[in-house]
Amino acid sequence: MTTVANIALVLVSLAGLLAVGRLAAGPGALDRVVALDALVTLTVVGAVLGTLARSDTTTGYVLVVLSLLGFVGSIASARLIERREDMR
Amino acid sequence: MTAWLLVAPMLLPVLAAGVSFTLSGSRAAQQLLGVVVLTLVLADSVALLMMAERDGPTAATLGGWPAPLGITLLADRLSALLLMVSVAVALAVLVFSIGQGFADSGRSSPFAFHPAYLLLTGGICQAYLAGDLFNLFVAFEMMLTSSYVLITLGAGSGRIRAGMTYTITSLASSLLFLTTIALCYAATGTVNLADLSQKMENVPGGLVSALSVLLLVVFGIKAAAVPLHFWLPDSYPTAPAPITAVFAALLTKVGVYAMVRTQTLLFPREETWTLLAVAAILTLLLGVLGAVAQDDINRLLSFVLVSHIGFMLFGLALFDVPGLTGTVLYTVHHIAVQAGLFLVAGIVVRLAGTASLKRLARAAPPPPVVAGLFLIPALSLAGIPPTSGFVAKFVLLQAGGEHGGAVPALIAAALVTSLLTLYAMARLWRAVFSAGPERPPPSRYPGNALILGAAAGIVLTGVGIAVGAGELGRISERAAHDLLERDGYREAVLGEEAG
Amino acid sequence: MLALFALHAVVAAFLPWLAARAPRAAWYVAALPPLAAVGWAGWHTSAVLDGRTLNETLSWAPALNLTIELRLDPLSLLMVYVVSGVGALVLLYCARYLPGAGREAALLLLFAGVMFGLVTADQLIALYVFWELTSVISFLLISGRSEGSDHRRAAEQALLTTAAGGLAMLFGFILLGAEAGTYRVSELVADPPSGGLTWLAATLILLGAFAKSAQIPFSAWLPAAMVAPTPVSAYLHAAAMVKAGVYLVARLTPALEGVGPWRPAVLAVGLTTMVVAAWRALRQNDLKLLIAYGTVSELGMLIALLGAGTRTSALAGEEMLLAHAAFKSSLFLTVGVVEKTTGTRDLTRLSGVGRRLPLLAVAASVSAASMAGLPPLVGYLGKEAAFDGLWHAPFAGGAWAVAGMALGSLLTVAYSARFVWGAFARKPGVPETEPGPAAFGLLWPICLLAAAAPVLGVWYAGTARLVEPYADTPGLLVGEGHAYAVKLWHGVTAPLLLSVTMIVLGLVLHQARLPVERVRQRMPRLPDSQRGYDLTVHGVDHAATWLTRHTQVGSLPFYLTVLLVTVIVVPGGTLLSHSPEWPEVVGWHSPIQLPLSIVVLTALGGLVMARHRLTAVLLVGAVGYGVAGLFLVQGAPDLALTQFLVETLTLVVFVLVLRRLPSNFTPERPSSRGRLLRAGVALAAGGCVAYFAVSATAAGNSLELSETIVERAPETGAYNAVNALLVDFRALDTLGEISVLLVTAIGAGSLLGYRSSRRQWPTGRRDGSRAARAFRGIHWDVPREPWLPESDELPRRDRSLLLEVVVRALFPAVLVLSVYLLFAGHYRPGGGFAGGLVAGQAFTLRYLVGRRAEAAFPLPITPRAVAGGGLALAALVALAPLAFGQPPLYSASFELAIPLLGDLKVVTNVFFDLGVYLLVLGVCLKLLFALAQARDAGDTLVPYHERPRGVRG
Amino acid sequence: MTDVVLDVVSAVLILAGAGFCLLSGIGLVRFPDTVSRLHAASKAQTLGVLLVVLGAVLQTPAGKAPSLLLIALFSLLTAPVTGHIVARIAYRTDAVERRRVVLDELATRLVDEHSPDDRRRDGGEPDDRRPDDREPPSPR
Amino acid sequence: MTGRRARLRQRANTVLWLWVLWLLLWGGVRPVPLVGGLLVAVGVVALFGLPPVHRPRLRRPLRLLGLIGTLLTELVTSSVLVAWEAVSKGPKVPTGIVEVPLRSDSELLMASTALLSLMVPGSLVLEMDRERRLLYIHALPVRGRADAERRRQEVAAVERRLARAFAEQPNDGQPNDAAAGSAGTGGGA
Amino acid sequence: MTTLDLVMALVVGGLFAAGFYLLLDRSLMRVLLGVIVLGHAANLLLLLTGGPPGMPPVVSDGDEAERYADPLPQAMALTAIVITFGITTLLLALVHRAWQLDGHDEVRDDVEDRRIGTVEDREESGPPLPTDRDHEPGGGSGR
Ligand code: NA
Ligand code: NA
Repeated sequence: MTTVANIALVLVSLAGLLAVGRLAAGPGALDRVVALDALVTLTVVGAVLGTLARSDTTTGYVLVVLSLLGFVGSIASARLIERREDMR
Repeated sequence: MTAWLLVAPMLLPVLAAGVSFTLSGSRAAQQLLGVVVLTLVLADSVALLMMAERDGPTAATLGGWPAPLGITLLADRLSALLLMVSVAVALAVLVFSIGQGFADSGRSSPFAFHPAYLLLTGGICQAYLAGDLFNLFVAFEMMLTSSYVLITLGAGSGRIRAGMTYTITSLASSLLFLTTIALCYAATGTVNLADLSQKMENVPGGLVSALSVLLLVVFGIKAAAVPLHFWLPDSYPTAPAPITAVFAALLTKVGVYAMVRTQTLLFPREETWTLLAVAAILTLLLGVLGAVAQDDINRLLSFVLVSHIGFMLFGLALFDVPGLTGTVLYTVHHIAVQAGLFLVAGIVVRLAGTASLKRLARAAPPPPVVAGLFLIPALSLAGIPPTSGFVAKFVLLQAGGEHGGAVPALIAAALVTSLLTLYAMARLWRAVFSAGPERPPPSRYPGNALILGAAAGIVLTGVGIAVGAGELGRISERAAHDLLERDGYREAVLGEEAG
Repeated sequence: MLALFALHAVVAAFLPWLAARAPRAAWYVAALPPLAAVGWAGWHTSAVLDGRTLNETLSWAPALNLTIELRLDPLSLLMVYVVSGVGALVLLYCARYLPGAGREAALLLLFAGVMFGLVTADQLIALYVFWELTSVISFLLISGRSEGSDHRRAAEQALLTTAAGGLAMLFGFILLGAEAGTYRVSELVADPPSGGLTWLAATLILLGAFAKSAQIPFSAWLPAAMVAPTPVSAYLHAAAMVKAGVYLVARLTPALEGVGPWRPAVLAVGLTTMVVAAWRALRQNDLKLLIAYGTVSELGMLIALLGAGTRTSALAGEEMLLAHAAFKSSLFLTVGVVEKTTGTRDLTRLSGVGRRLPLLAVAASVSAASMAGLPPLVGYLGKEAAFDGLWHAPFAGGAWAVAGMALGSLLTVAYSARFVWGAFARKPGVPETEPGPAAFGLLWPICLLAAAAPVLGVWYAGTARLVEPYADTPGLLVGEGHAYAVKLWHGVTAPLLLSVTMIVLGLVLHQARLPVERVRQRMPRLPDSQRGYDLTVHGVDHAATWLTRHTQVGSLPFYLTVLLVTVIVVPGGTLLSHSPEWPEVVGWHSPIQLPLSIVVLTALGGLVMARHRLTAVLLVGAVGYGVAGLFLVQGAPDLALTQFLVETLTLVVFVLVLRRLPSNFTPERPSSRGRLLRAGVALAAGGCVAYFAVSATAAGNSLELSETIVERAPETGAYNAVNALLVDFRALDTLGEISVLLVTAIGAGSLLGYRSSRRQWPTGRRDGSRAARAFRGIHWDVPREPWLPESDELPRRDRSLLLEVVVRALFPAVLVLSVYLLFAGHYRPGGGFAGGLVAGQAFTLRYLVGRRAEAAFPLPITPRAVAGGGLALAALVALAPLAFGQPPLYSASFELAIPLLGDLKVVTNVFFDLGVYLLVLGVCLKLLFALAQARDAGDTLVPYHERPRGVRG
Repeated sequence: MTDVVLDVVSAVLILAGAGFCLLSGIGLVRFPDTVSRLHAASKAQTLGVLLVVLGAVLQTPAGKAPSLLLIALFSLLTAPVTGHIVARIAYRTDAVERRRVVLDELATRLVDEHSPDDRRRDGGEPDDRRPDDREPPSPR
Repeated sequence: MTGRRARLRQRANTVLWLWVLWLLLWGGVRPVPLVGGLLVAVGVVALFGLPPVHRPRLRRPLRLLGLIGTLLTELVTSSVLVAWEAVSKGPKVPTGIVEVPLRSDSELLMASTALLSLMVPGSLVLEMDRERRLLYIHALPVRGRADAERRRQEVAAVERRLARAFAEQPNDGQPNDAAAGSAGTGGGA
Repeated sequence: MTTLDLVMALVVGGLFAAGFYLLLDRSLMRVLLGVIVLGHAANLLLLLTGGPPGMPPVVSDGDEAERYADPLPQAMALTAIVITFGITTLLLALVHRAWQLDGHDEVRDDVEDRRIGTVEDREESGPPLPTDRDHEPGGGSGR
């Protein structure tokens, strides 16, 4: 199972790198918001895989919080972008 | 009971700050609470000093956990002495600011001053008593964060700019401090100071030297030692008088204290002498020349403050009992004197409506009582006998006199600094207390008894330091002895097996 | 002696009060302490002269070598007569001259007391204490209360010059003390040090003495100080203060005359001063300045005589010292009367005063004659001894000394004559002066002082008895078996002839004053010490401003660069110089670190390049999430949780603040050179820290503590060791940390709370596509049901049914989650912080949807009360063990047996954690409320970039 | 035997989830406009999380599984909201590559509605306009 | 049903949901979490309760489960589709914005429909028109009318099945017609 | 005891370098970002000093203490994170206020330092300079 988790981790990591590429490249602020949001989700996925690989059972509760509140920042940023044309 | 005495100087202000923050509606209650709590802490600090004087370094671990598992608090002669003087000054400044109405006048947020001030005091107390490097960091943060708030309180544009300089520099120093803690932990696996002082002996010499110097830089920023001092004259002068007074008197001293504590306890065999001596000379001269160049009373005093940190470095650079005695005495004296001067400067500025010497010279002089209140700390700062400044300086010079090598250069720098300080004070005197063309003398002093009383209290504290130089000298000397004899500290914290 | 000193001080303290009520009586009272001192000295005279010295000690700070040791020996006795006797007379004179000047009376009396202390001090440091006090009091006396700037500058010059000398002297004392092992003067004299740095000590001490006694090149302050009231000059600048330097030289000559530079310096400086100052006196038209220069000259002579280190010259010096105190103060007081009665001191405007004020003229003439060294006055006694002493000097260079002394005497005679002529004579072509009446109260002190000259001269036996014991000190040289005796007549000796010659020549010089003046005009100007002083001060000012301007540049980036460079160079350099080899490092510990590192580094790269604020904020968020990921990898879920929550909250606060800021950074882009420098410094500093990190971890720490923590964590009731640390082992840190959080909320609340704002970023503009524009007026997505009651405050186009429904469902869930985290912290990641932050986010969510955090927080307590209460609760939990006799922050645990539920273990540190929870929640609420307030305040303003250039500053 | 089956199933789920994550990453990079990228990002948020969590649940003792289920639940609840809000704003702020939009029924509707400028001219619906909707005065 | 009873019922529902959440968080049904959870849930609802709203009752939970099952399969297929688009077309993927009329007037149902259709890859709810009961879906890939119509039907089906599960009767059994005029007219801006 | 691995050293160094770079900027906002990054840097470093990755230090029976990651640096870093957060909000408020007052959030040079001219314009001579500083506490803004 550890191997599977590790392979999966590689895939998710690659996705994360692509996301951070989008985050750095933009071009619009909203694109960055989307990328950041994806990055948070990928962190959750990666962390689930990580706990699996290490058979660590304590981290899961952290991820509950992450999955519940990950969208707060995205919504706040998106709202700002809506109000401020010069920030797009 | 020891533990209670040790923890109260931090716990009481913190508790009071919490209550004060919820009490924001009632100004009088906040004021009363502040004064009562600081008075209690002052009494506590006196008890601590008596205890430390009787028993030497006394430690307590909190929560019943032995060091280094729990946090250690420790009072020895040095920390108890500095604590007592600092709290006394903090109390006087609080009374002053209540009198001046500053505490009430932050228009948007009248609730902010008292809790922030209490936490500032709590942080300062904690910094003196911390027996743990990370706890010291937390104490610094309490103190500094409160100071960021206080310096920007009721802020106009100029103060915001100054607040930026101050805050950012302090933050840089805090982050470096945290980094240094991490490095110390990496090398030793502990952050308890007594434990560190033992474990540091197993660390490779080069790393120890480097850590020692790194800590010097970290605390050098807080203490405003040259070349890490630039922020101070650009930020302190813009704050209101009581804030400047308490910053100048206490915050830099906590930096000096931390420097003395860590260097003596953790790195006794390090050869930081040259570095400190060079820093001391630079600090003395660059600071005082800066003061001579100023046209603003508060900036002038700020540069003098920087300069006189050099005296404290002087003693530390000597790294022997007489030198450290001098540093202790100088720190104690400087707390009272610098606070007194800033307060009196505050009164002067308030009366004349300007801080510019040029404009003060044209203004009518303040009443004689202010002149008297100015004269004593000014002379003390210049080290004119028989003031406390002279006593402290003399002890340092005398300590230096025992050394050969390059120490006479240090002494010469100290003497030049004394003279230029006197020059700066004379310029101040000339501008402030001479009758300018704007003749009408103030018919009546627009302050009140609290302001003058608080200023007089601080000035008298300075006088008391001079009068009680005998007893203080004895305590300081033993404090210096304790600093160099680290076994007392270690045994107090870790028990008999240490050493 | 201490009692006498205290008497001076105590009486002085009452004088201002008294003077306001009894203007003259105050001065009479003021004269009492010095008179008492004179009386006391008289009482002890014979005993002291017989060798029984009086000693007293005041222990000030003995551990610091600060003791006030006082000792009355013959030299001190002589000085007490001088300072207290003259002092008393001057004070009495003042009763008429300055009635009602309470401040001056107090200061003068205090000064007399300090001088008394100075001349009786037997310990170098005590002597220095009194020495500097005289400088300070003289400063206050010269500067006056609210006089013009010339007074201030003169006072300042006097203060700085004498204090500079004083500091040099202090250094000398310290070196001397270190060399001799004692600061006791009597012990030093008994056992003089010689080796090591004694030469430096001697030189430094002489510098102090020269400055105090106005020796060239430090002489300028004394003439400048003549702006002071005349009695002040009479006392300070004739009898007392300036004598301190002379006294010091006399005091230490027995101990130091053998030290290399002592005698040459003393003779050269003293005699040069004597001649040059006398030459200057000759051309003064201001009577006061004339005798001021005369004083400088006389002081030079005294220094030379008392420092020469022979018995005869010591005798001469003592005689002259006594004489000078009497005649010079009487002459000063005379000038005072002349000025008071005629309104001028300018001798070119005075004529025939002697006829109108005959008593004054006689007294002054007697004093002047004593100054000129005419027999049988005491001045003559001194000068005879002086010539004799130098003539028979047992050291090389005596001939030069005699020549200098002779020339000085000649000039002295000339200016003495000039004084008498100038003050009293009738001058052709000058209208007769009409002086007013001179009160007897002003005249009798002058007469008494003048009378001292003939009395001491004629009664030379008595004078000799007074001065000989000092001269017989073992340290002084006795030249060639020649024991000089103080007498009026020694027969026709070479010194006598010399003396007579000089008197004659002096009178001739006075007569020839007009041709001499013409000669002087053609001579090159001598270096002027006033100019020297001015140049020095100016130079210091220039250096100070130059240096300050070039270091204190006011630029924060500059300061921080210096700071970083210091870090790189000093600690970094230290580390590099000690351990040049790179420790062995592995590539990575966990492969998952690699992608996370790339995420962090990429985001960092974007961050430093970002020009838009929002971009930077999002990128810094990514850095934060990446670091949180690294925390997870490292095995720190608590840390990751907190980091994540903090990151999200930070992002929200950033965004809420960004609404009101321009989109691009100000300033937009720094200069490229600056950027390069910055990048270099930053990279070096980063590398430095990394190097430090590798070296420190390579040092290998002990795992002892961390294992103890893990093993003992269950004792706290917390199986999560991190939580155990936070709420128990290191709860004090936590308390400090939440204090920090509270205070930042206070500060942020106060800064955001200003309603003054004239500035708000304009929202929305007219560009964009037609569809985009259309949405400004369209509001389709407005729910009818009150999913979140506060959201109907929103602009309707901002509403979203979906968002409101989901947030309604999630809000209580988030709160429950926060409570769970609070309690779960003991067993799992979580705790008060995480719980409080999550609860805060619940309200953040509501704020984002409804823009009104208040609506989401309907309880009657304010965020302030929540936050403050949380802190107070935590502090109370820390204090509570006091009631149970336990140490602070002690955590008790109870087993509660509850029916149905079974055993419930309660640990009191949970309440500490609850305090943390409440505080964090309160802080979050406070922030949200403050942000809401800031948003509502103010109206529209022209943004920075669109304002006209001039307004931007 | 069941263990092997369970392992295989969960391995498939996990690998599929991770694969979708990767594909979403590719979409995030390759898609032309914000809204399309949002589609891609949603993939990680929904399917990726779901599959991986399900796979993990199969490997986790029953007592610890609820936290994983909560992760899935909350992801499924919140991700669409983000998607909706961001997409809405993206459309409103023209972050849609219109060349690739073959059909836009929303634009059609918008054209039908009268534009705000027209409405203001008509003086219609002043009550609906909150203070925040006001146009800023032009800089002087 | 009176307002007060509706309020109580809704609060009870919320308490239940929070209680379940609490138990899930603690990972088991043991006495202490059970009691504690009830206390916490009641406390949260009592302190921060929200006004009641109209909520249709869930009558047939099994139907809901069935719907979710269907959606999950759809999830996989359309995910593959979108992923394929990303890899193959990338920047050239064609999209469309489709107007979907809804039948129900329940806001909860509308929101749920939006939520569920949002979960399906390839569709994003761009706008909701509460009054006219319209959803605007950004769909990907959309190559023409047919694709758009298929999407419209998919979402409508979701709503229909939801409504059945909740036993909510649509107002008039017909898709609302407010948007009928513009529905189907194509063309981008 | 193992040393810090190369990747983490690189990340720590990179975080510090980027943080310092931003700290040296004139834009207070960038400085604030620098402070945040430096906070991350210091916290990460602190955590890494505890040794290589380990199990979260949540004690369960039968586990060896060495398996766990060192909890002390975690607790310290957690404290530091919260402190940095507080300071971040404070600085943000400062940014906001600076912009409110001055229309920019640039850390300008200190004008008082510029005022140190030459000795010639000391208080003895020269016309009095107008002062732009308000010494009344709490005053200055919004009037
Ligand atoms: Na050291
Ligand atoms: Na004045």
